[in-house]
Amino acid sequence: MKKLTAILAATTCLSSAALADDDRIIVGFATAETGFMQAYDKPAQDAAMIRIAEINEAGGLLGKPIEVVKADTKTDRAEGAKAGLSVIDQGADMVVVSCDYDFGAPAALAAESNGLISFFLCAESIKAGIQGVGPNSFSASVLAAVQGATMAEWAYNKKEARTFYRLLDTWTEYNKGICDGFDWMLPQLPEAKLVGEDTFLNEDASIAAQITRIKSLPEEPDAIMLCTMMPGAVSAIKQLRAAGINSMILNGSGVDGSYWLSAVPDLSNFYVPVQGSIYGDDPNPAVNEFNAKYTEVTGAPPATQYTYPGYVMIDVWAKAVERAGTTETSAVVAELEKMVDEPTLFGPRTFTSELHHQNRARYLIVETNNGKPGVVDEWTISSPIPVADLMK
Amino acid sequence: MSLLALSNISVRYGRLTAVRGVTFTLAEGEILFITGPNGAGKSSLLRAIAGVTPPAGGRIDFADHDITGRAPEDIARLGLSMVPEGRDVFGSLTIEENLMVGTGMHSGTRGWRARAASELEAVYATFPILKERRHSQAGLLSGGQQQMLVIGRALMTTPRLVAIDEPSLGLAPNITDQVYERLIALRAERKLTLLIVEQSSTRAMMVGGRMMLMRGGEIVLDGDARALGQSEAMQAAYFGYGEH
Amino acid sequence: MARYSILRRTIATPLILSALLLAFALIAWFVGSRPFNQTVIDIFLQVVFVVGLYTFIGNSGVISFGHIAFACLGGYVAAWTTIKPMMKGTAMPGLPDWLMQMEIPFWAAALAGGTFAAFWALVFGAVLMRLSGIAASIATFAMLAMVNAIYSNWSSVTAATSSVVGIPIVRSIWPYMIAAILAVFVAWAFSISRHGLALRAARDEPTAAAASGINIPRVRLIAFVISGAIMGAGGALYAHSIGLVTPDTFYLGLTFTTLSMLVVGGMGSLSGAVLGVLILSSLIQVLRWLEAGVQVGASTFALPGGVQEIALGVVMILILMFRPSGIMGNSELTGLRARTEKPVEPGTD
Amino acid sequence: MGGLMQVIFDALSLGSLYALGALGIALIFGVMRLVNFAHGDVIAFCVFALLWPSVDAVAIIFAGNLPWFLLIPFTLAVGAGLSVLSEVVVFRRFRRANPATMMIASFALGFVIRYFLLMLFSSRPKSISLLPGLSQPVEILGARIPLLQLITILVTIAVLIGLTAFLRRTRFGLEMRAAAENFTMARMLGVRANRVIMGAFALSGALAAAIALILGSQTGTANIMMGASVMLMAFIATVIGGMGSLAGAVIAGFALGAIATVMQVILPPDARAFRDAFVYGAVILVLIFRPQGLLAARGTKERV
Repeated sequence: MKKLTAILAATTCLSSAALADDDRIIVGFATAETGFMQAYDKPAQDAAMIRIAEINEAGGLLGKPIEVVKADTKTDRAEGAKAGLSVIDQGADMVVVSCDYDFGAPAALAAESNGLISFFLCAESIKAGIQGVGPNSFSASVLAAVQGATMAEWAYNKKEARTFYRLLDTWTEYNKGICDGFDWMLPQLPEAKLVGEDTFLNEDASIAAQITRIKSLPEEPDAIMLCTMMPGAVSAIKQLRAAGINSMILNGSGVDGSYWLSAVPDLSNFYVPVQGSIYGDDPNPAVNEFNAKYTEVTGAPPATQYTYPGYVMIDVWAKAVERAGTTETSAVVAELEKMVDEPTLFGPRTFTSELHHQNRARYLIVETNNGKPGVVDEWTISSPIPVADLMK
Repeated sequence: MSLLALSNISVRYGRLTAVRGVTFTLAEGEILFITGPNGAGKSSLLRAIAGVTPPAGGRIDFADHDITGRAPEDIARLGLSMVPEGRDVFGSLTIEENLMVGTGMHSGTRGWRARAASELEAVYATFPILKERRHSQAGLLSGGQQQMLVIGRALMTTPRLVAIDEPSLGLAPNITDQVYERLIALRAERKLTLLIVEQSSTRAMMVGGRMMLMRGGEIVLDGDARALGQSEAMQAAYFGYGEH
Repeated sequence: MARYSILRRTIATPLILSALLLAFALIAWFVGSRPFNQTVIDIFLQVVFVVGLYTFIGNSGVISFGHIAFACLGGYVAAWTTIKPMMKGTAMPGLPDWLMQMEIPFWAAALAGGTFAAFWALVFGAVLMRLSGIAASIATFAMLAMVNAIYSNWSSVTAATSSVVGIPIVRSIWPYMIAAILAVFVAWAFSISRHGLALRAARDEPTAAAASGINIPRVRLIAFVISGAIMGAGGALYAHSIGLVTPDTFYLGLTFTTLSMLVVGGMGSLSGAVLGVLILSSLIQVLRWLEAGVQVGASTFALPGGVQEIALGVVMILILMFRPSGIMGNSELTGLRARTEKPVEPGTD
Repeated sequence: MGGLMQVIFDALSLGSLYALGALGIALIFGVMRLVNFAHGDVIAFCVFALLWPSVDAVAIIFAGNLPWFLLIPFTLAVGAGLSVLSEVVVFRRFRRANPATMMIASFALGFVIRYFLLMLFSSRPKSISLLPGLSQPVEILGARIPLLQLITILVTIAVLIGLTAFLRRTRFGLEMRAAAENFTMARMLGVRANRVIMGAFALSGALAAAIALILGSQTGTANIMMGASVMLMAFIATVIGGMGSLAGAVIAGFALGAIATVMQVILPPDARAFRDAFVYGAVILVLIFRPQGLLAARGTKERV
């Protein structure tokens, strides 16, 4: 027992050293360094680190260097709460939490109750913000619903898709969010028709029964809105194509990346909305430069577009701090809420006192043709999705 | 020259001692009946010999090997075949499959298939009903037929010693006679040693040989079956007279 | 009279266990670090869960994979009754009006959660307790999977798979310690009650117990309901410890953690249940510190990430290898020396 | 007609996976009363054995590029090897332990395997193109089904026939069946316990590898949790089938596959999300009416 208290004392000493230091600004990362979420948190966190390094090189924030403290959530909610408390105890001025809303919320709630700003690395649920955590919480990404709405409107206008099929994986809120956006957009497209819908579960060993339902339609639908995520997405796509269904497949950003394409050889007619392109063909040359820098720092190019929100996050937060002239929570939140179409490397960002998230955003459309993904278009939905519809 | 030798064997289940300090030897070709009332420790003693319940103390030698604490399959492979009480047939296997399980221990030795086949014929000759139903599931047999099966199965392993727990249980008297005839014939043919547990001494007196009486986990009497069976000491010891 | 003597003979066990729990609370209070405080809260909650599980498994001998379902029921009761009505309206619009307006303190939510879980334990148990052995285990698992499937999809009442937030967070260790101690006393009281003794007799000698007139399904049902209530209250408190609930928090992961702690501690022993939690939790914590890095002299020593889980698995296997009946076996801490209830008898069939 | 055939094929192919899984669990349960929770992790391990350890998003294919006639034996050998290793290193020391202890030990072992994979490969699902030739649709009896689905069914039938022949016609099979029914009695007839148990583990591991190949080709993904859901269903199938009864396990596996498929077809869209709740409800009903399982193994004494 003596040993235990000794270790405890040691760790608490370590952390208290960082407390009450006025000559630096501390960003606390309560993210997953191990476990399932690590694969999602790490890239965005690396991107955030790149932005932090850039700011420090340019003389810091408010003339002070940004320092980083970390605590591992171990992809566990209870550990997440501890990690949040841990970085707060280490003096964090802003708390960065896990990419996923469910896993990030415990740490974000800890920040909220301590009156600190929390930023989700890349959560795409409206609850990752005012509606879920509280008035000081933000997300650096775009709502999942915007992705579904973007794909529907784009496919309708640019691909003349008229008949749609909706296939929802009920596993996560993210998946449901994509389909919610799709559901909101579809009635606004005059000739669009929903010819069928079905659900499955990400872990289902086979979606044969769902595929049979699609195949029993009198005519193959023009487009299938596939609201799912990894790892079930690959399985679903592979099975759809193996069954001989050649409709265009519309997706959320969750399936971005070329790392999995080998599983479905020669995949075609496949569309994904992304905030920036990892394929080296982004219309904005600055993005391609960022990709090069990321490769240099981490040893590998970004695997998916979910790397980017980490960069955006530090970018907008640092701007707000500069404008407020302080890291004090209410002042920074007020500055963030003033942002309207604030330009960032990955499209404009808007925060309001009603919504700390993007209910409208510019998306690049990536088409995969014969197994080769590439940017083919760009689309911004015609009107933002009303908050009331997002809260359904 | 003894085939089986037990010295000071005791068997315990938790705090309960079932067998205490049993010592005896059994010569090749001998026939030994162990009798005694329910709960005397007869079955526990057999289980200890067969290696199913390792003894808590003492030593067992069989065919010049120390088999104390050895695995049941090792003991069986030395030639000690055990027929436990309660007809443990493999219900979902056919009768012939049941009989063949035990021949596996000889697989690989020269001519084992032929020997197994002739053993099988011998068992069928003793129990024709088994041959008749050779391809039906053993679980469907009547109690008496199952008893024939387990005895036949034990003989299939060409053992040097067969230990049988209550062979007459559930058998019609004429079948019991056949079983004993076969066992005694085998004893004569290949010097098969027999260790038979029976609750009553009647059969022992008919067959003859050596008899021991167990009570309370100990051997209380040991001698010639016919002589002992008629003695008053036997009656008294069996029912525990004269202790109060 | 006999009852009184049992009480006197065994009261030492819950007292010693409570003292142990108090010691953990005092360490947390003395250290004062908030993350560590949260760790100790976790340990207390785990004690509640494992003791709840023990109340059923330990006394009946039937392995249940389903008890975490009751924690789930309790956790959502906390969400239904303590979140501010306005937030509830958006997250769970399908709640009935009286529930929508309700806003009760956390301890009342824990009681309500326990009651709600007990009610469903009674309903499920009435059907399931007729089963025994592995059929009962699988049936309890099916119950867990059903509850999970329903809570993961009933959007209007449980917000489906989405985290329900806004549950007032209680970060003081004392309520959790009190809950853990209460759970220990309830479990102890049940195990020395008439029903508890009958159930244990049925566990050890089912035929004899049935012959002597013990209605096994009924006493099992009683244990099921009591343990369900403990799990439900624990689930509600769990919700208050991190401020949110989701259905998958209360699924396979927690099921196996609690079962493992119980089996490692000793399935048939209340002391084992508590010690299993304390020992495994401490082990996890130490491994986490090692993983985060420990200053040894001038250099930092750190285990690579992921080693913690592997080491935990290996240690569990080793403990079970050398103590197949768990650390405590069937005995209890009584102050003088471990009291052995009845030795396990392998292979007497 | 085509529609009905399609549903039948869907049910059969899903049922095949469950049946293969249930067989793997029932084989081990039969000889040592162990409910092996590590089975699902053996499945995942077999898929990852085809990859080179790396935490990058892009999978580095290692053995996965072998031609099929080498790939299949390699994977089966990995499964059998890992399974036998787990017997020798871990389960052998639990022979006399009670079933709950063994179960938790198997769970702990699965935990170790899973986190070992996580350490080597990270948690990100990896893509792997296994036997890509199987991803084409074929026309059969008026139904257009993926070739792989057909192969899954055929492979399962072949495995079942092969296993039956092995169990019925070989000495080892005879010993294994005898041991599964009454382990002690079999030993008293000279059946070597360790050999039979290791044989059961090897077979069970090879079955896990077969599932791994099917799942890997079907989903194109290697994921550390990939065996879990099949394992759970297989476990349930084993119990419903009657613990220790191999035939029962297979029948129950197919029955579960059929129930899940039919539920997906007949439930209205709003209720489809609750499919699993209905499936598990059906499981409880079966257990209430047949607590010993559909085909209770004779002589299997309940010891849990």
